[in-house]
Amino acid sequence: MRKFQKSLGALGLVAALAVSVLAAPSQAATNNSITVAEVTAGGGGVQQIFSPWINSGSISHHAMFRALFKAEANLTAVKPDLASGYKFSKDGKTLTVTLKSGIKWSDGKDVTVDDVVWSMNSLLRVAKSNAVYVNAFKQIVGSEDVNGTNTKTMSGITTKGNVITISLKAPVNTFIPALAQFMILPKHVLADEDILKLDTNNYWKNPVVAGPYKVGTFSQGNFITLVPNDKYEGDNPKIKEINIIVSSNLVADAKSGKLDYFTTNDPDTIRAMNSVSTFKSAPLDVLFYRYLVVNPTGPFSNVKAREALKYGIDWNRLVPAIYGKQGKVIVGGVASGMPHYLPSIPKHKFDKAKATALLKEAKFDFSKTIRIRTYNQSQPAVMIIMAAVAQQLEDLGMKVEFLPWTGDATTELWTNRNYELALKGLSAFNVGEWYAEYSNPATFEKLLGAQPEYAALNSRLLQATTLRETGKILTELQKLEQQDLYKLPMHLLKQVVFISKDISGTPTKWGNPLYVYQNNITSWSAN
Amino acid sequence: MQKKKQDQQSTARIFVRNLLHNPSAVIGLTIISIMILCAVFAVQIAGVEPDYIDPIEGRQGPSWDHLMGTDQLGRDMLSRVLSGGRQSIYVGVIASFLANLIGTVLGATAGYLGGKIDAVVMRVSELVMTFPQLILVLIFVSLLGQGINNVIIVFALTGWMTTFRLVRGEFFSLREEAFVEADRAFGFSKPRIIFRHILPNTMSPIVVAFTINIAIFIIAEAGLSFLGLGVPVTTPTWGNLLTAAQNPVVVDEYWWLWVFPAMSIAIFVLGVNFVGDGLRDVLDPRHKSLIAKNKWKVVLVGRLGRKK
Amino acid sequence: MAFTISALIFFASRLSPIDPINAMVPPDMASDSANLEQLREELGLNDHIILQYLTWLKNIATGEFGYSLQSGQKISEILALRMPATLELVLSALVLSTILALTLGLFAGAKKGGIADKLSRILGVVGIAIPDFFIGLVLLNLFAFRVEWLPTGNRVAPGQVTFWDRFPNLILPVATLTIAMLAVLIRYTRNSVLDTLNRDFVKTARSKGVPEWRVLYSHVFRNSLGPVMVLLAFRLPLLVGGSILVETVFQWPGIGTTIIAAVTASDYPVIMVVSMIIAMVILVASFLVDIIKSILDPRVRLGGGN
Amino acid sequence: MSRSTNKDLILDLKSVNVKFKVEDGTLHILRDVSLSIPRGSFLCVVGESGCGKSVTAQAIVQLLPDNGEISSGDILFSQGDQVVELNKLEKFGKQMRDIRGAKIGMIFQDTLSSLNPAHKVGRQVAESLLQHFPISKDEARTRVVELFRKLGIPDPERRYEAYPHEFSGGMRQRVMIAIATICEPDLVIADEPTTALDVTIQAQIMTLLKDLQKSAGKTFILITHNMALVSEVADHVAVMYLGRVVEYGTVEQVLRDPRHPYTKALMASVPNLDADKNVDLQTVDGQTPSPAEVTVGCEFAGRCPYVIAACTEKTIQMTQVSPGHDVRCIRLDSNGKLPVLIGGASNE
Repeated sequence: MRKFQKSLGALGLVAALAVSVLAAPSQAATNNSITVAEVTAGGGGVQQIFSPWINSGSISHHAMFRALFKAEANLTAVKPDLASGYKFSKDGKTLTVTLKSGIKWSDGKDVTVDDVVWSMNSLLRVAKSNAVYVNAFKQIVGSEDVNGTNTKTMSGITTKGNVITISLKAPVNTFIPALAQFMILPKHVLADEDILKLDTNNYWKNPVVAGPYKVGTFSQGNFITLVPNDKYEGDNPKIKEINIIVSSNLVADAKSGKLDYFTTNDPDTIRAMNSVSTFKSAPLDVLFYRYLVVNPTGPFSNVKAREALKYGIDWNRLVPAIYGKQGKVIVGGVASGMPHYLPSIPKHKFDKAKATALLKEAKFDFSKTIRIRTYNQSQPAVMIIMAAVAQQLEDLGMKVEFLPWTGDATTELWTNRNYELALKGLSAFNVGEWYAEYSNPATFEKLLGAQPEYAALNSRLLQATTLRETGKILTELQKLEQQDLYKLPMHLLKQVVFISKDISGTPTKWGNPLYVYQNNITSWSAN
Repeated sequence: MQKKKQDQQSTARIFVRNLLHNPSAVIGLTIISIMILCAVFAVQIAGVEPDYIDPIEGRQGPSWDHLMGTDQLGRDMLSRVLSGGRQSIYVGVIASFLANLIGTVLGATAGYLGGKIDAVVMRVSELVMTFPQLILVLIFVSLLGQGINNVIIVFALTGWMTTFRLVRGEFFSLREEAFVEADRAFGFSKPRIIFRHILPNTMSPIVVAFTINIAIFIIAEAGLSFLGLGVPVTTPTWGNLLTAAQNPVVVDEYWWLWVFPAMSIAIFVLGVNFVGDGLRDVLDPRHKSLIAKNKWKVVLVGRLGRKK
Repeated sequence: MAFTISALIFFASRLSPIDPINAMVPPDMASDSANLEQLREELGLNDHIILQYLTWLKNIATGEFGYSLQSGQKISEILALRMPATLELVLSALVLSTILALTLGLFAGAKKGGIADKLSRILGVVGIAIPDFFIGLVLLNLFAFRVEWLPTGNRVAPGQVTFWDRFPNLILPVATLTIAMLAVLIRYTRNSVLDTLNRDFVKTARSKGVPEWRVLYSHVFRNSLGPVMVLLAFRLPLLVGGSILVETVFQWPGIGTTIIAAVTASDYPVIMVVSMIIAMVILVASFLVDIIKSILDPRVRLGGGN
Repeated sequence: MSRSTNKDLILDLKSVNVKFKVEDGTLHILRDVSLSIPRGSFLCVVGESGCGKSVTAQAIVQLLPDNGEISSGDILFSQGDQVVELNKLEKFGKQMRDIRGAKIGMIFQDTLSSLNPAHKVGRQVAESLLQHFPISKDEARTRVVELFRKLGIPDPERRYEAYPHEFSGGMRQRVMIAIATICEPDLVIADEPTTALDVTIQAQIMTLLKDLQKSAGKTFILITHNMALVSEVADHVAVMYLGRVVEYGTVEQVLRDPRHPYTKALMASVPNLDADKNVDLQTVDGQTPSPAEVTVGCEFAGRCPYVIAACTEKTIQMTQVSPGHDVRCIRLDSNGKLPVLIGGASNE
């Protein structure tokens, strides 16, 4: 469901989807204090609290913001949060949500249905937001009337007392999980601001929030300290101070006791953390895909040439060499071991002769330079694995040029399209998102042209209500994908949570750290 | 004509002899020759291709099997460091050559013609010179994009000023000399006077600037590549090997991945600088142990120079 | 001069094939295409290019630097945030390296072949051969990782309030930058001192029976300072540009890391403003050089010469 | 030739040898230079550029360049009743420094470069005074201003605050003289003090120096290549050629009755001592050999019209031709005269 183009780039920054919760050792023992560092493009310290409407999931979002619902660790099941409950009509097209009463913003004002309605309408007015919400909210009746140039509101959202009624054009089975990631912002603070540029508003320096924590100290470029929000209606959080920093060296900071919590997928960091006895770790099976977008014009226009990539590169050796057990080689959007996996799809297998034969069959043009591209500021591990891929393609007789893009990768990927193979990452809610990419008019369709087959299947998948139906559609999608090979899947990548053994009260099951879910942050304590 | 040739030959012979008698030039040339040989025969010396992947041997420290250890993919660092010299030296030499070309042409023109042209070029050179070089390079890279040729072009465009100033200075003093006056009297064309007659007399500073620029560009390539903006990573240059050090874990635990490439740069640049110092001594007697000579002149010869 | 530079900077950046709107809002993050058009209008990107240039000039002159494409932040805000960090780093290194270079250079020049002379010659030769970020990496490895005496990077950690709290963070980056600057500076000072020592007035001073330390301090030092100060003034643009590599190694939230981020993301408004400011500082620096010269050398002060 | 230490001698150089280390070896700049300078006398050291006259001056006060050293010989300086061996003192030691400036004053040739451009001239003169006497800055100032006035520097109070570049060459030389004499030294060594000045100023400065010597009873050593000056001011003359003193005597002895072929040539090259006061000693035939060339015997042999084989066989000693008049030549007969040349090869 979510595009993570930007965060893949950000991932590169030092070992970092490093939401590092840490505590100065002296303080941790006495004050029960922790800190959160957010990843910033450009390096060097914490720049701001990012709008959760662009990406949610950092510790600061967990601690400060609230949605109507709170997701479980699997991100699909939800529990009440700002809302006490919800109900779908029989046809799945009308949703009624009841807001809890008595919840207050950190400035003392009540959280009302107006905040919810204003937030949902405003999402369609900002310039930049996450497609998860846009895609869901575009299914609301009247959404097409709302944009940054007018002041209209969606006719499909009505309120009566504490009840909000949302009318959908068609059923959307991910609507509730999407709402669980959509943070409600205070209308009374933001209504008069420039909504188009909400993500750079001064609000983020000291936001009025409804969650258990609020901003205590904001030392821009350095760190943010969160302190308990005394207007929070739930239990007082046990940790009295959360410091958010950007760690310049996770392992060293962890070793020296300056760091209590972080998550990463950098293989060298994970390897080095093995020797840090004061930390426990939890590897997470998250849907983080790495794959190559193959430009279907040019040398790889023939599907046989694309197929050759499955055999000409020794994926089963490269991926473990770099990522060890963290990386899992995949052949499609549905990995082995996942429900609805189609075992009949042939596995990647290094077979240079077969690759050469396929290339010959495809009358591959060896005279053209194969341009391999990746995001700038990619992780060191990504650069290494892609350099190796480039090397193996050269061994097949191709001329290869591997470079990170300067400038915005999304523009390069979908608008400029000056590449043959481009590395992409996708952190997905569910496998549906992997397939939804094929028929996204803003992205793949620009590269591939209209994809009605994928579009039809994706729309059916979105509305599917039974497991059987879902399975059937996924099988069809997997077959279709193998037929076209527009994406060459490389591997899934586990995220690892590292947490100091001094911290207790943490969840038994961690969720994807790129999303907000119930991680019991109020019951964490440090000793 | 014949005589001229002989003269040139004997000048060349004297130059080589002097160079070989200059200790710093000899040390420098030795270092450079050894490193170039190592770069050329990298595979033979290391016994393995720089790109050979062997995941089982990955992340190993220096040992008898791998004198400089291995990287994450099990590639032999010795082989990579030695062959990394090829492209680094190539970039340094070609960029320095181009920068010198630009500097020489501009310097000769500005120095000979003087006046407005000179003032404009001088201004530009001042500006480019004071602008922090790395930032200038970064701006150019962001405009031109990455790639080995772009790096060379960028270096040439941002590094011509030293040569320019030296050549311009020489031209200023040479253009009033008798032989140039004679040329003018003969009615030779300006380009002919500039490039055929005066230029050969300014070769010493050009040669010295050439070597110094090589050193500067090799270091600049390392910095640029370290930032991930230099030569494409698929080409193993010393700078590209250093990108490994962007990962703090590598800085901490796999020191051999960045110490050896950096040492190679330092040693090679040291060699180039030694040669540069040596060349300066040999080509320009005025610089030769400036202090001792000057004192001796002041003390003993006094106004001897005026007498002649 | 300033206008030429500004025009160059502006139009060069417009050669870029990247649509600023796309860079600000990736297509798959756009809520609505109408919103993007609105943004384009608000940012004045639909105006004629000459008008855009004039607007930009006017804005720059009034301190309104526009927005970063990458983060959407106001550039003036970014500068206000990053500039002090860079100033702190570069100024400390500048002052420290100057003091060290002058002291060492003075002793080196005064006693040729002495310890100070040998040390400074080695520093001068080796120092310029070693890339400065490598010095940083070595210091980092030794002092932050091996013995864990000093922090691995960043400027201010939580709980650090006063300057002295965060002083340890400053040590390694300043040390790196100082060592890197020292090589050239020391060579320069040493040569300048040697030149001055050769001048006749030193002999005059000695002929008065003035002790050697006084000769050095009162006569040689002051007259050696000129060229060194000029060199230093030309380093002033560093105060704006930061030391990119050192800031990168130590995760220093300064202008250097900002430029890197801007360049890797083709964030033209930021690149333009920073280059523009550097160009201005260069112009100021050349004025400053004249002023310094006149302070150190009374001949210039009186506008005469002889 | 007298070599005994004499109380009447203020300075006695005994076989002083000075060597310079240069890149390609060692240069023997001064060879067995012996000079005895009576207290209160005015000695001129003359010779072509490069003959070692300036080195002699620098050797006396131990201000040779770093690569030069006194390899042998003694420099005896009598201070009241005491005789100090200057060459045995530490170069920058206290004893040597107490003599420099206070007992021996130095005047240099290039006044612009010899004055510190960054300091006010008054301060530069006072520095010497403050170094050697325990007086206050104000007192020093008064005395400097007083001396300035005495030396004919107009408006001395205002000039005290001026910088060297604001002075004319002649005024700067007066400042140099002030530096050299402010501490009332017994001996003043002036190294080509007037070379850079024009003729009228030269005369003024020379008169000033001569007056100083007469009135204060100081000893002066004037190093010059201008023969015209010699006759005006000197009472003793030493002629140097390539590191050796070739002739020494009173001004009458040497100028009116030169014995050494080189001195003769020098005198001949000055057609009329009074006609042109600004004639340099540059018209002697032939080139001065480089001090790097090792020669045996007489250094002038190569240019000498009286040369015979014996001239280049062994080192030539000084011989006395009349009391106080020494010449280094073996071609002199028992009367101390040179033989008459046949064939007119001579300049005579």
